[in-house]
Amino acid sequence: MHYLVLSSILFTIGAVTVLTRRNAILAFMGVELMLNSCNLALVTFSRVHGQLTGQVMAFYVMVVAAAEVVVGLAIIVSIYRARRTVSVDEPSLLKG
Amino acid sequence: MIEYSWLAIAVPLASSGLLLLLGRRSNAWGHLLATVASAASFVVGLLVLLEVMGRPVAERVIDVPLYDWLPAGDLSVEAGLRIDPLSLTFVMLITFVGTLIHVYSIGYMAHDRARRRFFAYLNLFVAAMLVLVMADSYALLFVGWEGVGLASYLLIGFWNFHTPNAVAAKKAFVMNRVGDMGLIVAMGLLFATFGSVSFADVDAGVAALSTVNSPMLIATGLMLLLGACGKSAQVPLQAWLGDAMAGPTPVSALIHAATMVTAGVYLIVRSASIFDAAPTAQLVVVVIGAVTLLFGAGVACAKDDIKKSLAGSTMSQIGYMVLAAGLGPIGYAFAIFHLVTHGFFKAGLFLGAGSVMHGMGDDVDMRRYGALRKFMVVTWLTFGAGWLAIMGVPPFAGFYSKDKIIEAAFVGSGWQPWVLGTVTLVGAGITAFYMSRMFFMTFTGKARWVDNADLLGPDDRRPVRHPHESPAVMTIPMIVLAIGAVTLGFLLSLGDGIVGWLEPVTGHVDHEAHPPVLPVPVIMGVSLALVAVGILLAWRQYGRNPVPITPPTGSVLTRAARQDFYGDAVNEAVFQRPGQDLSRTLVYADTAVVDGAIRGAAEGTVGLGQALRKLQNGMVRSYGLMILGGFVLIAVVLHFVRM
Amino acid sequence: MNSFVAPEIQWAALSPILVVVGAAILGVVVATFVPKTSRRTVQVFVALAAPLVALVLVAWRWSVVVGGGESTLVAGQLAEDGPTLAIQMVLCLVALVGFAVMASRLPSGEEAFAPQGAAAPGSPYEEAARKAGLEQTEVFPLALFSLAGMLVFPMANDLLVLFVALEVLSLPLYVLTALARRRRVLSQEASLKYFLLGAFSSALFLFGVALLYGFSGSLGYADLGTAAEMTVGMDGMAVIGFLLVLVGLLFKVGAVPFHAWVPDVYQGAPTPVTGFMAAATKTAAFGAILRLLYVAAPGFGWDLEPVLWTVAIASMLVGTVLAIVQTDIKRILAYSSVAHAGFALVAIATLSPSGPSSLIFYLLAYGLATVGAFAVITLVRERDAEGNVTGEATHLSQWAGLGRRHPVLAGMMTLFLLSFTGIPLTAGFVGKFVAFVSAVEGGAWPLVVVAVVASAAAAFFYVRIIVLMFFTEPEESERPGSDAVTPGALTGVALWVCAIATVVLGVWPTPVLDLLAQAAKFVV
Amino acid sequence: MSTLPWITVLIALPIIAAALLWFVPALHKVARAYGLVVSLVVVAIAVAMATQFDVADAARVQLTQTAPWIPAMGVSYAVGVNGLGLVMVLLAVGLVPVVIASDWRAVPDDDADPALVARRRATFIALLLSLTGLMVAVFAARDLFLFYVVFEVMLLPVYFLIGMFGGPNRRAAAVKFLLYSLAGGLVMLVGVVVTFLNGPGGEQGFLIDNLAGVIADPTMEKWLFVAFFVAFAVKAPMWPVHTWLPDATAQATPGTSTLLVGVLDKVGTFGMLALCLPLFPNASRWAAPVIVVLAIVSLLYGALVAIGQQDLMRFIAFTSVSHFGFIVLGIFIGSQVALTGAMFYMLAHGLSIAGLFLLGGFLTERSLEGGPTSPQARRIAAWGGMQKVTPILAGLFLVSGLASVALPGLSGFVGEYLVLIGSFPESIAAGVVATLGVVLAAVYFLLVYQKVFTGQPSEEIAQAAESGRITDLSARERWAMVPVVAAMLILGFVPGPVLDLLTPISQVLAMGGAQ
Repeated sequence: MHYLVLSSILFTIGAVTVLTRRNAILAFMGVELMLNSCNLALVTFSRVHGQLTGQVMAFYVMVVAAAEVVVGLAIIVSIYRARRTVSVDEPSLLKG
Repeated sequence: MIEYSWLAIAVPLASSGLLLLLGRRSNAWGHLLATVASAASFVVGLLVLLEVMGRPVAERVIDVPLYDWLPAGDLSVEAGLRIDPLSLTFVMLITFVGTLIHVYSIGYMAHDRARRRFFAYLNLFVAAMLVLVMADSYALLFVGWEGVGLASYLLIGFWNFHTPNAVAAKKAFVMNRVGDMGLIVAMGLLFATFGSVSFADVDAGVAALSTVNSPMLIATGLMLLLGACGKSAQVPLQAWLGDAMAGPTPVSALIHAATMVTAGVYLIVRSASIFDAAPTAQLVVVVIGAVTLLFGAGVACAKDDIKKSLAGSTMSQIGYMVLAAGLGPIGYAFAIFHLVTHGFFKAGLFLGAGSVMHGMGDDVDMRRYGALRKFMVVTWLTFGAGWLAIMGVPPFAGFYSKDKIIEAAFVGSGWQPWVLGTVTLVGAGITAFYMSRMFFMTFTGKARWVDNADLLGPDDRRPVRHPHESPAVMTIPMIVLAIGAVTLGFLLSLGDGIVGWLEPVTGHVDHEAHPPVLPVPVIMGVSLALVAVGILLAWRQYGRNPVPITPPTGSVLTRAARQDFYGDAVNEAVFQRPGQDLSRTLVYADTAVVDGAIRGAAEGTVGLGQALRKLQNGMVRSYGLMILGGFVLIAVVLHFVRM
Repeated sequence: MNSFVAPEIQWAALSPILVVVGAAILGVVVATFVPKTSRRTVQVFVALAAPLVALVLVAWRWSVVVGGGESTLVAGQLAEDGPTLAIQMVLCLVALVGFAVMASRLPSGEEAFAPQGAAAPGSPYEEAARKAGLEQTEVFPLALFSLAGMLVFPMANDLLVLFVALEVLSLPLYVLTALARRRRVLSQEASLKYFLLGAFSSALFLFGVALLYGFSGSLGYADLGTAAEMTVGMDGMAVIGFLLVLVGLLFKVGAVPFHAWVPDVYQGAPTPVTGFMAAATKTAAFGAILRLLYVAAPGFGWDLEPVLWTVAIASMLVGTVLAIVQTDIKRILAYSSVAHAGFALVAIATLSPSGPSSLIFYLLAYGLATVGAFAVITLVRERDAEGNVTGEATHLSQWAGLGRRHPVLAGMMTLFLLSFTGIPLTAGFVGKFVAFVSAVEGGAWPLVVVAVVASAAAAFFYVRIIVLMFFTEPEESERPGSDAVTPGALTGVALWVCAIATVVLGVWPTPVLDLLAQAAKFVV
Repeated sequence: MSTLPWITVLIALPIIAAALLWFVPALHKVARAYGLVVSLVVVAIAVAMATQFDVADAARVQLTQTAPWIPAMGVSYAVGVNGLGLVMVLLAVGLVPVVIASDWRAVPDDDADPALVARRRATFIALLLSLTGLMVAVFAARDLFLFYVVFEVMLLPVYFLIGMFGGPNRRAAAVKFLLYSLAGGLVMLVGVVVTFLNGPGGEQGFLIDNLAGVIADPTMEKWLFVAFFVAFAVKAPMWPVHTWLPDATAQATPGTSTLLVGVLDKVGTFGMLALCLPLFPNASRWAAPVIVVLAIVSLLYGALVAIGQQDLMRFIAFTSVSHFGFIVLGIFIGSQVALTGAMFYMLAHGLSIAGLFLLGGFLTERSLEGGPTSPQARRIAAWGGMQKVTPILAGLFLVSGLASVALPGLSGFVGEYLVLIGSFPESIAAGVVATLGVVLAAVYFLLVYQKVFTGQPSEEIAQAAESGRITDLSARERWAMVPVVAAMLILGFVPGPVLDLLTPISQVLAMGGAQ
């Protein structure tokens, strides 16, 4: 049960990170944190239910997360090339 | 022949349509065609008349069905003609006088480029007027009713390139419409009560009614009266008649003296059954008649415009007829009698006036006439005949018809006969005064004009005129009408005369059974005396003494009368102004409020959009917040929903 | 504990997906080995052939499956039934036209994508790349991968598969979004936003999955449903979990309040991608939502209806109101797609039995019109001083007078807009109509009233575009002059397909409706 | 009965012709002649169809055709006309050639490129023709869905007609028109759906006959009635949702306005007759008092506002608001006579409005101050004394005006008379108040006639008349008006044949219910 609490705390921290940090990379790390907190929860539950399904799921999540990192960093890098900044706020041309 | 009586309507209608369609092409012969058409319908009428006269009295009311006009289920109106002594009397009057005036107009309008159109309108009028009097149902009567209104509108505004004429025409039509509204309401009430608007059904329905003076009937009667007031220029809808004199004089003679304006009287007599069953309504009729009688007379005394003065007199004379019609069975016949004689002598007077204007360069101001006797003898004689006739000097026509009305006014009990009788007597006196005034100012005394500009001294306001008698084509009709003015009264009272002739419609009344409150000779004597007084007064002021070319200020009464007793002012203050303001307000409100409400909603939406745009600020983090917040919100809401 | 049993795999049922994935992989190989000269041609061929073949296969599966043959595959992880196949059909169709638009070039030979995605915008390297006529042919395999994900999405009968499919369809789109040839900075910004928010929402989704798993001890829909029905009392966790999963899907659909990314991304992304994304993603995501709601949710129904109502109403109103105040045509269509997400939800807000078929028809109508509309946008271009064709003229004022000069093109755009508006005799109207019918059947007439109000207001901004195209003189625009270029063969075909389909579905929808009527049954 | 699918032909022919014209550039040069010929052919067919109609049985829907359209949704293509439908169809198709002939110059040769002008002309005619087919369809629809579809689709050609060929503010006007009508229509859509779902369903679930009076729940019936009525009230237009009409007519070409007010707005009152009364008989009775009041308000309001108008076309529009007040009054007062009157009124008003708009158009075409659709040309105060310059124009305008103010002997009278007289048995108060409209009508029309046609023409106009720049009606213009004016007169004197078509229907409806 404590694991669940921990995972929710981690999830919240991750979410807050995404919502507060200007730096795209940090925001992205927040997402990763959220994903991993989910993994924790999954594993815990699979323990609770005494099955493997949850753990299998967790593996899948890791793989997907890895893929996400690849794409995400690529995008962030190309943006950095263009703007010399990885701030997610300025300058934001698309709005309204 | 009776079943062909519709020809009387069809012929002038066709010729009118033809003239309007052909346009200029028919300029050359248009007026002739129109005159012939009018004459033709006179002939038709005459033949029908003879045939009807040939019938026994009991069979003199004939309905000639024509075709299904408004087959609308519960209300199904047949277009049909009612041939009876009343309608035939009118047919004769309309077609005969009408034809004469057609002839007269040939001369009078000779120099007008649009003469053909004028005659087309005249024909249209004749046709419409015949529809009015020959209809066998209120619905069809209404067709003629508004038809003559249209003709009158067109003819008053015939010279509508002068804006005042156009305004006068519009005024006439609108005020008539007010009356017509009354007629429509009346028809609505009749349909609601009797489920039909044909004379036959209504008469039967009323006869079947047990109650006298039922509210419904009174209302109907009053509404009919309203219609009559509109058409016949009775108070309170009198204001248009004076302005209507803007039309060419023949029009004034035919429409606004002899025929159309008397349609109100016709309507009341035709609706006898309703009025007889609604005494209250009858009383109102009498009062209206009496008031108008004096009102018109007063106006006639004060006007210097010969035509407007005559218009006032017409109003007053119709007042007599309405009053008579209001008296019920004892009065109906006399009303029609006076209507016919008046048709002749008043038409004659108008034509005379027209002839005078013709000779005086279309000047209508009597203060600039005078001493015309020598210059236009025929006009003088015919006008004189009309003058004597309208005053009711024996043995002229007016004497027979008007005195009958005065006598009838004295019939009855209580205050009514005394008041009405007095009014009619006074009216007779005033009539004598203003007609003599007119006569003297025009034909006798010193000339208040010169035929040679050299004679004019400094600040001399006399106009230069070259008076001359009118051509034969104009004088002949005048002569014919004059003859009528002299003899008609006598002729129509030969035997049981017109009164007996009309009995199938007005019902038989034993006049001996209803003696006046005063002996007849007394009444006659008094009225003649008053007439004499009137003539003398007029002679003192306008015959012997010179007439000032500029009107004196005059008493309050005179000034009021010159202003038609402020009828226009009242209308303007009570209806026109408020109406215009209301309209203006609504126009504003329509855009500002009605449309504004919706525009406001639209702008509100846009405003909301602009506000929401702020949320879409391009910041990833706030978007993320939106997502998370949205989720939390929904979760919370759901939480409460579930509790 | 429990021993591992190898599931038997129904290859036939998977064939459409396999084809698309295979094509995608082939595309990658092609991009690497085929010489530059013929590379693009091959890619385009593969990219167009794959959905076509998939379409045929789906049709074949339909003939086999619908009417009795419904079944779950691969140990109940996937489901093959009417709604799934219908959705897949729509997807393949939309993908076909969408790819056609992606693949076609301007008369000048310019294509929609950056010559070198890696090159920084405005850098000499990019300039060189453009000079060298490089082309990013990887866009096609990317699109195909995304399509594969979409095809799996509605099939997913299990949260794990659902999650994987979600990511498979999303990741390529993030990349594609960044590859616009012009206005690259915008394109990259859009991509970043899309990616971050996408990742964020899929994290939420995943947490939901975790909770549901914790609740039911299984990832399968079936068990989920039964568990939901069994439980009494403490199912709060389940509801939250379900909500989170739903959020993840509604995000993809672009429903309020999870819509924020839509306008920015639609505007920034390369227009052909926007078209494909708008049409296909919505369809796939709705397919997933359908299964989730109709198979797993009934136990939660009485909890979820208020959620769906709220989201539907919010989407319709917010989307409409915001679209009214826009001046960029791509943004207008973006917000309108938000509103349409709401309209589509109306069909299933009450989980009425006729809901799925109505929704699917609606999606088909919307998808066709959307791809068509964005295709038109790719053709309306600015002209610089020398009259060379430059970027797309997306500001409304630049569309003034288009109808005068290009009646047919403007006519098509009008048709698509009318379909969006829901004017009768267009597919859009039938879609709205069936959606409303389903909603009223479920007793959701208040929802329908709101929908009606929204459509009335929405008409305003669609009509405004028509006004500009037909009733306004071009010189009334203050921006750089614009004109439409003649469509390339592929775009031309795509446009005509969309237009004709829109009309046919509007005038004679009977066959399609009959098909969908058969497809209402879900397999558990 | 008839073997030919008359109505389908009437619907399809003009639409196909329109498509042909739009897609075949060769035809563009002769667009107007082409349009005239087609529309005349349509008239001929319509007349031929009328001969097939069994007048004795006018209440029954005849010349019917039914084919499944979208069975899955219970929609069928079902057309057919009863007496009213027939009358309206004849009016609609009859006005089209008149409009084409009158709007001959609606598309000016302003553009340098003749091909472009030709195409615009072709577009104009094509829109008119397609509108013709749709108008026939809407009056002949026997399937609720079909009716709704046409009801909405019809907006588009009009929308383009206003937006492409109008005055300076045509865009706003067109959008306003479309949005108002769409909003109304969408409200109705909800009603359509709900009604259908309460109906028998099945493959012909949308047939109006199958839906008549199916709503059991009175509350729901009331709501549905309102949903339908709103749509029709916007269309009609009734106070307070009328404001789109004056704006539209102030901008549109006279021909467009004629079809808009003369025929399309009638769809509103037609819908009340053909849908509201049969589908929701009880709710109709329930709502009648309110609607009668609304109608009387529109009637007086329209007249009063008309008196204050500065713009000729806006003026005519407001007179129509007043006239629609009469029609709606007749429909809902609940008297069989008034109902007959209202139906006849729809026809008569179509004629008089055509006369007024088209002649008004002829007048403004003669303006020296601006184009025919420019506000300067349409300013009433800008005119005066035109009777002297253009007597025929003045005469015809007078006749049309008098027809519209219900002068006996002209078509307008029959309808108004029956409505008014018929109202009295039901409610004397309503009858009396409505009769006030008669007086106001005289005021507003004669006022405008006086301002425009009487008095002395201005210096410029007089000179222009001298130099022949302003002439009286040309042969084309005259011949365009002949049928209209002739119809006014004929219907005024012998309305019998038409009334025979309408009376049976009113008798059925007045009995309070469904066919």
